Parts: sequence; C-alpha cells; structure tokens
Amino acid sequence: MTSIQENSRIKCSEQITEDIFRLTLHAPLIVSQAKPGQFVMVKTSSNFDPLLRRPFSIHDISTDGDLSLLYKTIGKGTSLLSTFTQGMNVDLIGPLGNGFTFSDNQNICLIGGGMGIAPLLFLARHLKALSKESCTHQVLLGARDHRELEPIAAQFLSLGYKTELATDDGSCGHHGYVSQLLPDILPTVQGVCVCGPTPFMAEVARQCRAANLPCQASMETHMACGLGACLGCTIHGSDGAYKHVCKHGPVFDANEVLWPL
Amino acid sequence: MTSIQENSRIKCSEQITEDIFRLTLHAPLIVSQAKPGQFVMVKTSSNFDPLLRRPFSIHDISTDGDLSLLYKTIGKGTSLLSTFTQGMNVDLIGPLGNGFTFSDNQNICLIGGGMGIAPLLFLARHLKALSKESCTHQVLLGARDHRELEPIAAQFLSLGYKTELATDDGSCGHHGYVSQLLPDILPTVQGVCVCGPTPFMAEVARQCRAANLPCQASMETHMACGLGACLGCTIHGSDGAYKHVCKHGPVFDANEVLWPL
Amino acid sequence: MAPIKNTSTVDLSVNIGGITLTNPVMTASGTFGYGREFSQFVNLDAIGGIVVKGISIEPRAGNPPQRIVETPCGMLNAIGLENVGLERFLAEKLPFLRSIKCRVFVNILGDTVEEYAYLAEKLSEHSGIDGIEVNISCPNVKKGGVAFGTIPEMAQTVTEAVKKASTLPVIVKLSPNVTDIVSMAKAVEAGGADGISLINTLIGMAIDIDKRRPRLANIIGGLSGPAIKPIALRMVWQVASAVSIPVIGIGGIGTTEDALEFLIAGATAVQIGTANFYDPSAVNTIISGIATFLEQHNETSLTNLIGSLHTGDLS
Amino acid sequence: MAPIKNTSTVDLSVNIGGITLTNPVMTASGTFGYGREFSQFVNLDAIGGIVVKGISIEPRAGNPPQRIVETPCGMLNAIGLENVGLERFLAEKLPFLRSIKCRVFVNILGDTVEEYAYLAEKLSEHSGIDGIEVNISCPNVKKGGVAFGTIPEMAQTVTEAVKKASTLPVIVKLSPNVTDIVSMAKAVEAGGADGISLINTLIGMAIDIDKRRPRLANIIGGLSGPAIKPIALRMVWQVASAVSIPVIGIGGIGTTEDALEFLIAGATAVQIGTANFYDPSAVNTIISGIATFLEQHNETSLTNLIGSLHTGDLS
Ligand SMILES: Cc1cc2nc3c(=O)[nH]c(=O)nc-3n(C[C@H](O)[C@H](O)[C@H](O)COP(=O)(O)OP(=O)(O)OC[C@H]3O[C@@H](n4cnc5c(N)ncnc54)[C@H](O)[C@@H]3O)c2cc1C
Ligand SMILES: Cc1cc2nc3c(=O)[nH]c(=O)nc-3n(C[C@H](O)[C@H](O)[C@H](O)COP(=O)(O)OP(=O)(O)OC[C@H]3O[C@@H](n4cnc5c(N)ncnc54)[C@H](O)[C@@H]3O)c2cc1C
Ligand SMILES: Cc1cc2nc3c(=O)[nH]c(=O)nc-3n(C[C@H](O)[C@H](O)[C@H](O)COP(=O)(O)O)c2cc1C
Ligand SMILES: Cc1cc2nc3c(=O)[nH]c(=O)nc-3n(C[C@H](O)[C@H](O)[C@H](O)COP(=O)(O)O)c2cc1C
Ligand code: FES
Ligand code: FES
Repeated sequence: MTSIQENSRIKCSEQITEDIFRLTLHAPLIVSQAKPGQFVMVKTSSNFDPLLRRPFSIHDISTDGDLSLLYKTIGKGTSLLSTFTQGMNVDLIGPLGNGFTFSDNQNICLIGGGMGIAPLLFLARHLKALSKESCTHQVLLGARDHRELEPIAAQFLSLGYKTELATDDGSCGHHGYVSQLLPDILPTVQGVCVCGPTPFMAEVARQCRAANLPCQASMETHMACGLGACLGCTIHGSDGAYKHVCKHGPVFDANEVLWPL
Repeated sequence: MTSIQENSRIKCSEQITEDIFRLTLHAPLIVSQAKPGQFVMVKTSSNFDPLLRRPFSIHDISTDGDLSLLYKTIGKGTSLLSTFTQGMNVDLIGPLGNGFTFSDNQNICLIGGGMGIAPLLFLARHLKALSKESCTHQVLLGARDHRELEPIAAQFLSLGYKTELATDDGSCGHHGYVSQLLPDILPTVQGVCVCGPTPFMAEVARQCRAANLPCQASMETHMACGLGACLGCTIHGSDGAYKHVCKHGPVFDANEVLWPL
Repeated sequence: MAPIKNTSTVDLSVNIGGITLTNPVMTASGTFGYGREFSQFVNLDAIGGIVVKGISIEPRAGNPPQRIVETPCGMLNAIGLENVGLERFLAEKLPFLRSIKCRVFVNILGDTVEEYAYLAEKLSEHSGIDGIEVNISCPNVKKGGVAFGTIPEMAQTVTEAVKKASTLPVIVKLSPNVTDIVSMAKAVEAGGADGISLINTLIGMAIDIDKRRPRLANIIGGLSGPAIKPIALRMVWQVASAVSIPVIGIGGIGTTEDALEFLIAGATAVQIGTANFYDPSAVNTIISGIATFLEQHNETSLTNLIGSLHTGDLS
Repeated sequence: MAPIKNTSTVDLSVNIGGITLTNPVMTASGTFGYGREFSQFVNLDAIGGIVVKGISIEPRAGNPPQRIVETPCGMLNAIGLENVGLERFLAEKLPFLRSIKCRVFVNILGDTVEEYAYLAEKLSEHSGIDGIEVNISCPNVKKGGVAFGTIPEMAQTVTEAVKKASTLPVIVKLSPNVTDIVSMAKAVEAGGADGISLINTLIGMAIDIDKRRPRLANIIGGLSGPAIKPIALRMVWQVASAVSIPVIGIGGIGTTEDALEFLIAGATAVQIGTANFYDPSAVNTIISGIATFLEQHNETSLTNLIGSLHTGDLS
C-alpha cells in the first residue's frame, strides 16, 4: 500500500445545502492508488490553526484523476475548507486505510446515514464495474431531509442502483431511520457495507449479526496522523484489544468492533 | 478621539510589485474620523494564527468612505492579507494614534522611504486641501526600484505636488538614499514630516536638528493592542522615559525620540 | 459595541469573598488598561469585574523594547510591570473606575512582604475598590516576584500579610511555572485568601535567527493567549477540586465556549486577557454567550454549571 | 518525497555521547512510529536520528479513546504509552530500523528503577541501537513516571541505574512540568547522562461543554505542537547554559527557523514531534533548510551556530 503526499488543485467546490459541500480535486497520483473505503488526510490551513489534517473518505474518483470529497461543515477545518475556491491548491495525503473488500458474485447492500454516505458512492461505482451481471446490489441512504439527500442519491441512481431513501423529517422516502429499511433487504443480499453515525452502525451490525450476514463498517475516530504513527485513533475491539482506525481500518468486520450499547 | 471597530468590505486589492499591495476598503465610520498619520489595526485571520491584529497607516481616504492601505508582505499576517479578494470583509479598529499636526501657512517637506510612504499620501491630500495658495510643499520619496516607486509617486503628482524620487538601484530618480535629496530642500520649507525605516528617519531628524527645523516622525514598533492597554509598543524617548507609540504616537516630534546612533 | 443580553432571566451572579459580581466575566490584569481604554468597545458597566494593571508603590518604567512577540496562537510579553505607581493610580485612574458600575479589583505587586502589605492597607482606605488581587507570579522581574509564586510557604506569608493589612477581599493570583499548583493553592488558602486566580503567564522565549539575539530585550517573557488554554484549564480543574474558596480561571479565554470550559471545570469566574487585544469586545460577547448557553440548556442559574464536570466512565 | 540537499559543503554533523549524527535533526519519540510509517514521505537514511516510541518491558494497551484533542496551535494526547513491549520490539521493529542508515535511539519507560535498568541492559545486547533515551517525563501514566520526572534525586537515581546497566549512550528526557528545569538537568548530568533531551509534553486538558465531560478519557493529556515552542525554547536555553553535556531541543519544532532557534539557544540537536503528523516530510525540509541557512551565512560548520545566542545590550 503506497500513500502519497500530493498537492492537488481544486476543480470545483459545490455547496449542496447550507452545511454540505462537494469538493472536486485533481489528484491523479492518489486516484491511481485509491480503493473504495479509503480516506485522505487534508490540510485545511496554511498556518498552524487548525494544526492537524482532517480525514475524509474518498467520495468518488474519475478516470482522469479527479477525486471528490463530500463533507459537512462542523468546525474550524471544514469551515475553512468550504471557503476554498477553484484553482486553489489543497495538500492531501492518501490513499489511507484498508478499504472495503468484496467479491464479484455477491449481492451487497450499501447503507449510509448522513455523511456516512460519502464513501459509498466510490464503492458503488467500483462494485458496478466489477460485479457479475447477475448481481443486484442495494443502496439505502438516510439523511436529515430531501435537500441533503436527493442530490447525492441522484448519483447512485445514475449508476443504475436501486436506491431507497429515508429522511428524519419525511421530506423524501421513508420517514424515519434508514436502518428501518434494512430488514426487508437483508434476505436479498449476501453482505452489508455501512457507514454513518456509530449508534446507527451499531444497529445495522446488530441486524446483520442476527441474520448471520457479514457486515463491514467504516469507523470514525479522532486522528492526528492517519499514518499509524500517533496511536491516537483507537476504538474498542470486541476481543478487548484496541484497534487503530487509520491502520486496521477504517473498515472493520462489524464483529470485530465493540459496539456501544 | 473616537476609535471604531468596523467590519469593512474590500473594494479592491491591487498587487503593485511582487510584494507590495494596495488594499481599498469601504469603512465609512473610520474614514469619517480619520486624520493623516493615524493607523488602523487589521485582523488578518479568522482563526488564532496569526493571533494579533496588524497595524497599518491609513494610506489614503476618499470622500465616499473608502480607506486604502499600502503594504509590503513580510510575514504571516501580510501574506494572508494579500490573498483577500474583492467582496470579503476585513475587521478594522481605527482610527488610532495622534496623527501629524500642521498649520495652513507653512511649506512642508514630506519625505518617505519604503513603506513609510504609506501615510504621506493621505497627509499630502489633506495638506493640499487645507493649505494657503502660497504654500509650495515638497515630496521626496525613496524605494528599492522604479517598479515600486512610480505607481505611488503618480498619486502625489496627480495631486499637483513637486515630487522627487530616489531608488536604491538608480532605476528612477536619484541613485541612492532619498535623505540625500533633503539638504537642497530644507532651506525652502518650514517643517518636515518623515516616515520610513528607523536609521533613515534618524538621518532626516539629524539634518532637521542641524537646520533647526521642526521634524515630525512616524514611528513603528511591535504592537499587541493599538489601544494603549498592553504597554507593549514602547520606544526610547530622548528624556529617558519610554513612549508608547500607539498612544503618544505614532507621530512624534523628532526631538522627543532617542534615535539609535 | 456589541449589545449586551440582559433581558435574560438566567441568574449569572457569583460571589467572591463576600462581594457579588453580576456575572462571572472579568478582565485580566495588564490586558484592559484601567478600563477607560476599552470604553468605546465594551459596555464597561456590564462587566463582572475589572482587574487593573499591576500597581507597585512607586511608579515603574518597565523593560526596554522589544516588549512583545507574537508566537503560534499566543504572545510573549516582557512589559516589566510598567505602572504609574500607587499615588498616581489613586489620583488619575481610580476616579474613572469609580464612575463605572462594575466591580474593580486592584492587582498589586511588590518586592517584599511589607510592600504588599503596605499597598493592601493603602488601597483599603479608598472607596471604589472592591477587592485586591495579589500578583505573586509575574515572571518578568528578577527579584522577589518569582520566589513568592513558586514556594508555598512564601506565598502563604504574603497572603497572610495582605489579609491582615486589608479590609477588602483578597484574591491571590498563581503562577503556572511550578511543579505542583495544588500545593501553591492550598498554601494561599491556608493564608486566608478569599479566592484564587490562575494562571498568570508561562515563561517563554523567542529568538531572532538572523541577529542571533532574543527577540525580547528582557530575553524571556510571559506566554499568554489561546496556546496556553489547555494548561490553564488543567490547573484550574486541579485547584478547584482541591480548595474550597472560589477559583477564577484565566488563560487563553477568548470565546464563550472557552469560558464555559473553565466554569464547568470549577471556576467561579473567569478573566479575559490577551483576547481583549485582538477582539476588544470579547468580554461583552462572552457575557451574552454564557446567558444564551444556560437558557438553551434550561439552566436558571449559573451556579448549577460551576464545577459540573463529570469524570466517571469516559471511554 | 522532498529532495535532501546533501551536495552541501557545510558540515552538519554533531556528536552526542560519543556517537556522530550526520545532522542534528532527529524525530521525537511517539511521533514517528518505528520509522517505517514514514518511509514514503521521508528519506529515512538522511535523518540525523530516529527515537522510537517508548518501550516498556511488557506490552501496554494504552488508554481508552478519545486519546487525541486538537487545541489552538497544538494537540493533547493521552495515548497512555501504548507499545508492543520489549520482546516484540526486538523481533518485529528492530530489523527494519537496522536496515536504515540513520542513528536509532530507543525511548524507554518503566514504573521502577529496576525496570529502567533491565530495559537498558537488554537493549545494550542488541546491535542496531545507537543510544537510549530515558523517558522519565510522560504525564499520562499515574504511577512512577511523574515522580521520576519532577524530583531531581529520583531522576538522578534512574539515570545512574540506566548508565550502570547499559553500554550505550544515555540521553535523559525531561518533563517541563516543573518549577526548576535546571535543577532537574543538573541532577541527570550528575547521574552520568550523556545528553539531555527536552521538553516532553506539558500537562493540559480540554472539556466538551455539551457533555460536561473531559474530551480525553484519561481526563488530562500532554500538550505538544507549535503552541509550546516558546516554553520549550526557554527551557532549552536555560538548561544548555547550565550543563556541559549536549542538549537536544524538542517542542513545537516544525520549520527550519524553529530548529535554528533551538540550535542558536544551545541545543546540539533537535527532535521533530507533532510536525510529523501534519507535515510528514518536515524532517527532510528542515535538514535541507539548515544547510541552506548556514551556506547563506557563510558558516562552514554547524558547531559555530550552536549556542551562538548574544544576550548583551538588547534594547
Ligand atoms: C476515516 C474518516 C473518514 C471521514 N470521512 C468523512 C467524510 O467523508 N465526510 C465528512 O463530512 N466527514 C468525514 N469524517 C469526519 C471528519 O473528519 C470531521 O468532520 C472533520 O475532521 C471535522 O473537522 P472540523 O475542523 O470541521 O471540526 P472540529 O470539531 O473543529 O475538529 C476538531 C478536531 O476534532 C476532529 N473531529 C471532529 N469531528 C470528527 C469526526 N466526526 N471524526 C473524526 N474526527 C473528528 C477533527 O479532525 C479535529 O482534529 C471522516 C472521519 C474519519 C475518521
Ligand atoms: C503605526 C504603524 C504603521 C504601519 N504602517 C504600515 C504600512 O502602512 N505599510 C506597511 O507595509 N507596514 C506598516 N507597518 C508595519 C506592519 O505593521 C508590519 O509590516 C506587519 O505588522 C507585519 O506583519 P506580518 O504578519 O506580515 O509579519 P510577521 O513578521 O509575521 O509579524 C510577526 C509580528 O511582528 C509584528 N511586526 C513585524 N514587523 C513589524 C513592523 N515593521 N512594525 C511593527 N510590527 C511588526 C507583527 O505585527 C506581528 O505581531 C506599520 C507599523 C506600525 C506600528
Ligand atoms: C501584556 C500583558 C500584561 C500583563 N500584565 C499583568 C500584570 O500587571 N499583573 C498580572 O497579575 N498579570 C498580568 N498579565 C497576565 C494576565 O493577566 C493573564 O494572567 C495572562 O495573560 C493569561 O491570560 P490570557 O491568556 O487570557 O492572556 C499580563 C498579560 C499580558 C499579556
Ligand atoms: C502522540 C504522541 C505520543 C508521544 N509518545 C511519547 C513517548 O512514547 N515517549 C516520549 O518520551 N515522548 C512521547 N511524546 C512526546 C514527544 O516526543 C515530544 O517530546 C513532545 O510531543 C513535544 O514535541 P513536539 O511539540 O514537537 O511534538 C509523544 C508525543 C505525542 C504527540
Ligand atoms: S491517526 Fe495516527 S495512528 Fe491512526
Ligand atoms: S500597542 Fe498596546 S499599548 Fe500600544
């Protein structure tokens, strides 16, 4: 696994809702190595505040070397990022982490909540390209409301995926949690890939375990380096040992994670 | 003296040479109070690095509430400032300090070196408006080379001033220090206003003292507040006491300053 | 000037040494002049308390320039305790301070126990002063100051002397440049202090690599600003957990969130220092912000927030 | 990977405890993994020295999450000394370190004097290790560590024990959380240390105001990064002026200018810590930068720069 420090150039920065942005960067070196589920560490400032890079999943890539991020502004780093404009440079390190694993003859359910949707588009594109004709994958996406969800869902639809939606306010799709759509789907798939808030992933993991289906979950923690050096990015493993998200993850077999009750 | 915290808006940011910029801000409240020789404290960052505001002389004002700064990029704060673009907001505090004093019936020589030219344009505009017809003020400007000097000298010329130039490389005007032009001028004026590097101002002060002419010098020091609160902005006074540049200055009677030898 | 939210129904008042502050937001010594310098940016009447620049018996000229250096998210200062001295403070500065409604604390410094006691006694004779803050911690002056602030017994002795000489509430301000801040705090509590404020600046340095000289004429200076906030917060939490007198949190506080961290850690009040320089209306913003936070969390009184930190089962 | 300037005619080599480093730029313990993690960003062969993550006799799991918090121009960590333990270090990490050309220092930690001595003895038996750095300063573990790093006599005892048990050069790494850093330095010098590295992290804290809980599961953590640079530089200057063994400067160094400040203050070498996280090729940049600076200033050897600070007549 090779990671690269690349000075990418912004091709476009789109505002999707008041706090959700899509950033497209030309980063051909990183793109050439990237696998779905991996992430990049992004420098958001030219000075020391904020100090650390910020981790973001690779949302999508293009064959001509573009990489896109989908992110929500929640603090200093993401707010700064949202002010960046076309033509500016962004210092990236990536691709980092392990990524999702998949076989070419299984039906997979991709389920994402909130910004957890980000890594699933790249995964969907990849699965599409690799899977046998016979595969019928499923996409389930949840978010606060339709304004947040629809522009992103459109991308999955354009890849030809069956895509079901859920919103907290019922403004599109199912009114409620996206995990509530999962029971109907589980019997039709051989595996689940999930990303989103921890309680949501815990619920998805629980359903998969009950159905005896493999589930891969992409985890989030605070990271300083993303390189396996600082040992800051721990989560509790089900075996009682700590796991480092940047090195052992970010994608884990859901059974290896100690989920909060 | 009233100082105001004003959220100004950038009307334009012009690059004059690779490291000299002119920033025009709409700041009608500050402009309505401003006097030549006063300065503003500029916030150059939305986060904590750089932490402190940066002091800049008021370079010029317009009747419709615009204020311009002329600055050189030398470090973190000025470099950030140079990336600001039209329409962005800049948080200013000003006008601060005492400013130059002048009477309406004296010939004054304005002499500036490097970025010390900045406050002299506003002073020149003011003097022009206030002086008796009979006054023939003099402007002497020095800089590294013609590219730096000519765009700024043009402004003084357009106000109708007799303007003599000096450059370090001889690419326009006198080849050498602008202070070398002063001896010929001193007999024709009743006072001198000077701003620039300290050794240069010391030389101008020396010539004025020898000629028994009043000299007002605009001093620079490191400032944290600009408000008279931190007591950080001291210079040595000729009376052995410290002077605070933001409060007692930035303009001092050259005889009150203890000049380095 | 930012509007102050005082339509709030939340009770923001706190009590320090028997006097009531309308809210817990004060200004730190040496960063707010004598109040007047900020009258154009802040509603002075609305501040919880102003701590004026440290006063000595005689005027002090302070250190030669350069006195100030910016550092990452902070600044070093080596002002050297420049001040107008007791007499001119009383004659020239106190009248204005009397004219504003907020509480006024006078920060004092001396080279000997007797000097501290003398200042405390004299200040107690004048109206318009609500309390004394004893600076035993300034790192800039070579004699006296440093030792008072680093040896518990000496800190206790100064505290006792000031308490004895004064009828006003006495707050002792601690230096963070010690191995064991709690033993310092316990010593001044034992000495009778009515409150403890912390932290003063950390000792730092900066070098001009081209000249190969220290940037500060004094060589070393005091580090303040956001950079030191994590250290200050830790010390405030340790001290507030160990003493029973009120603690005033200081160090890098510039936003409402910063102030709330210190209050939750156990501070009864906070002081805003360096932030006044880059954001002169910070005090107002923080007072309103605390009220809004409490309303949003359905708290009717600030006292419920103070020291409300949970430390059990954190993983 | 940034190119390394080694066409330079300037002699950058320095000597610490009898071993020569090709240049004064090292990586700080706990911030550079075991070297391998950075092989894609840095020319490992060109580094002056690598100090590996602190090793204990037995593996340690470390603290529960959250272990990391960003602070203004800094970060808090409470890793809790997670490490693979001596045996796995020797088996799994040392072979790679042996394969690179730069000097390798092993940072060790223990709960007792005997543990330190045991580690030093065992490490001396293996090739590929150029020196030992004794961490007496980590603030994250409750027992042992803190006291070793704050009481001069205990620091001296550990130093003596490690020196006796080891044939390798011994560097002792000091904690900044003390009143008097010079007395700590003198104690370890008296104990026979071949060098002193400082500073380790300052103890800090951060609070989540909505949850009213500390952000770190360990409540407190170690502050590092640019925020602490002024404090580190001051301590390095004080210590370098007081001892006659080499001093290695650490704390917030991220640029060539930062490194030069420490060298001018008297450090024989520097370590890059937190900067590796946000700028993984920082070490390379700084090595080239120092060479360029010396060339520009017509210095033929780094040694002329070390300790060249002028402190006379600064105003
Ligand atoms: C592997 C991975 C992939 C991610 N992918 C995405 C994505 O595709 N889209 C997206 O919007 N977000 C993603 N996140 C979360 C994203 O990293 C945070 O939202 C971001 O770091 C917040 O930075 P800030 O400066 O705006 O927030 P602040 O709160 O100011 O950040 C302060 C510190 O906390 C850290 N932090 C805050 N929130 C999180 C979080 N949720 N996870 C990890 N660290 C956090 C920051 O990195 C920083 O160090 C991902 C996180 C991880 C670990
Ligand atoms: C009253 C006054 C008026 C000024 N007017 C102008 C002007 O019109 N045009 C112009 O180009 N410059 C002017 N300066 C100088 C200007 O303030 C500095 O160039 C600027 O602060 C540098 O900031 P920086 O972050 O780019 O540099 P850095 O070197 O990164 O700054 C670090 C710190 O040093 C301070 N500093 C650095 N250089 C100076 C300096 N020469 N004077 C004071 N503080 C300094 C900064 O304010 C900051 O606190 C003036 C200074 C003063 C005191
Ligand atoms: C310029 C300056 C002058 C100061 N003068 C004093 C003083 O006279 N007495 C004192 O007790 N503290 C003094 N301090 C320390 C502050 O009151 C405060 O304790 C410290 O700066 C930390 O808070 P901050 O990070 O909010 O600034 C001074 C600080 C600064 C920056
Ligand atoms: C995540 C992390 C882990 C660290 N682990 C160790 C360690 O194991 N042993 C040690 O002596 N110091 C350790 N340190 C301290 C650093 O080596 C260094 O002394 C400190 O971070 C200050 O330098 P900096 O500001 O350049 O990071 C650690 C620091 C960090 C940030
Ligand atoms: S983020 Fe540093 S080890 Fe994972
Ligand atoms: S800059 Fe603060 S008193 Fe002058």
